[in-house]
Amino acid sequence: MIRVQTEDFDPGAEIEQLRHRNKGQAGAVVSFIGLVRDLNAGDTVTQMTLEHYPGMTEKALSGIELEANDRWELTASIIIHRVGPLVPDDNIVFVAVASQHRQQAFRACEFMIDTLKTNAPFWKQETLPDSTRWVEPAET
Amino acid sequence: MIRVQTEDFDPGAEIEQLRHRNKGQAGAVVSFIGLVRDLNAGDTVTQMTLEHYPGMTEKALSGIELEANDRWELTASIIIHRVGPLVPDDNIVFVAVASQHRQQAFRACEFMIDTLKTNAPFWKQETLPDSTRWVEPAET
Amino acid sequence: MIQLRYFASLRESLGIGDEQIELPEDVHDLPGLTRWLQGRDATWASALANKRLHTAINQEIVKPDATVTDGDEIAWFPPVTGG
Amino acid sequence: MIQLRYFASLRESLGIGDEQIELPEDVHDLPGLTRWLQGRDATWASALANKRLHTAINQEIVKPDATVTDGDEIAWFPPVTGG
Repeated sequence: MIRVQTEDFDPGAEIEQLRHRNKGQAGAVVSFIGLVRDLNAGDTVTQMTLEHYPGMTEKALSGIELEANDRWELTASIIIHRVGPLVPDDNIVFVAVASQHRQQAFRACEFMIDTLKTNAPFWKQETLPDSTRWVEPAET
Repeated sequence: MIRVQTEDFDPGAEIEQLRHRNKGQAGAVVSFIGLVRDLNAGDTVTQMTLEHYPGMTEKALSGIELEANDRWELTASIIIHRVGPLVPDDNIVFVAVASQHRQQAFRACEFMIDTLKTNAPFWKQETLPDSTRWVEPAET
Repeated sequence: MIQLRYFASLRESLGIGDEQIELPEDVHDLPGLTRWLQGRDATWASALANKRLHTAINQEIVKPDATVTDGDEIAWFPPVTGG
Repeated sequence: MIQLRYFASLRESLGIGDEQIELPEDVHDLPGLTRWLQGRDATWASALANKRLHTAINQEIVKPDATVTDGDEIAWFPPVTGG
């Protein structure tokens, strides 16, 4: 399941739904939440705006989810990504998977967020106290 | 933070507390939930009982958390493990970490659950339709 | 007609997010289309000269020498930074 | 006095979870204590002969040849299966 939305999401509620989609089958649920940090490259960030490419975004996220489900045995998975204006400590992205085995769950969840970060058409613009700037891809 | 308890836990509430412990600093929260499966080694499991070694359990979990915080830069971490009788789909264990960097969060979270599974004094007894048996360590 | 889209810092540089144009007669591929757009003025010439730009046709990432066909949706954008 | 603890399948085999005993006079290490307990009867001899058992002294996992001292808490248990 994938969602792109301006409104916030509730990780607890999403995990609850995910684990009940295949009741009794999943032994492991791994989730990742990406948050807006109040500092980036040494500068105070007061706001962040997420731009995306409507249409292509949904295709890219669906493709990532499909590939993860091909590569690992998952009983359920979800990607949620917010767009629009956000402030520090806000949720940006949520990726969660359920699997019979924890190694598969960890691998799949990390694959999904890693691939999203390099392949999905989102762009972050940071508002600093005196200016705005587009975020450059992280070296990680 | 570590907790050993018979009562259930709420992953959403735990994640909420974890992420606010260092507001604005963490860019990534990774969590793992271990659940009771309704099938193990091909047999239907109707109930599971978790035995532990009170005192040593808390020492072991604190040691695991401390080592993870030594090895990775975490802004917060938590381990919760349930004991006593459980049924399929129940939560067994919760491990979550917050970090500035997602790779560190994934590595630390997986290290903590892997180490817990091999080093913390918990034992699972499964109730099958006609018998009970002690779970053998997984080969994984 | 082809649909053109520009995102993020490129959109800001160009001052436009999307437009529809007739496919120019002598344009058959992405390098040709990019050169044609760069012919508009110095701003376009400079903005589209950025070697780090990615391109999608019909919402799929494509190689720099991809073919362009009437009816296509073509997008240029800087490296993505989501997640 | 020493405190002895047995867990999980071992506890079930022995029919006892914990006990306090005087440290036997000629026992100074874990192998000695284990042999002394195995001397109780065939059930103890067999249950403690399991090579897969782990041992903790004062709630820390120890090597099979660890020293035993008066006042210690000594635990035997099968491989752990939590998480």
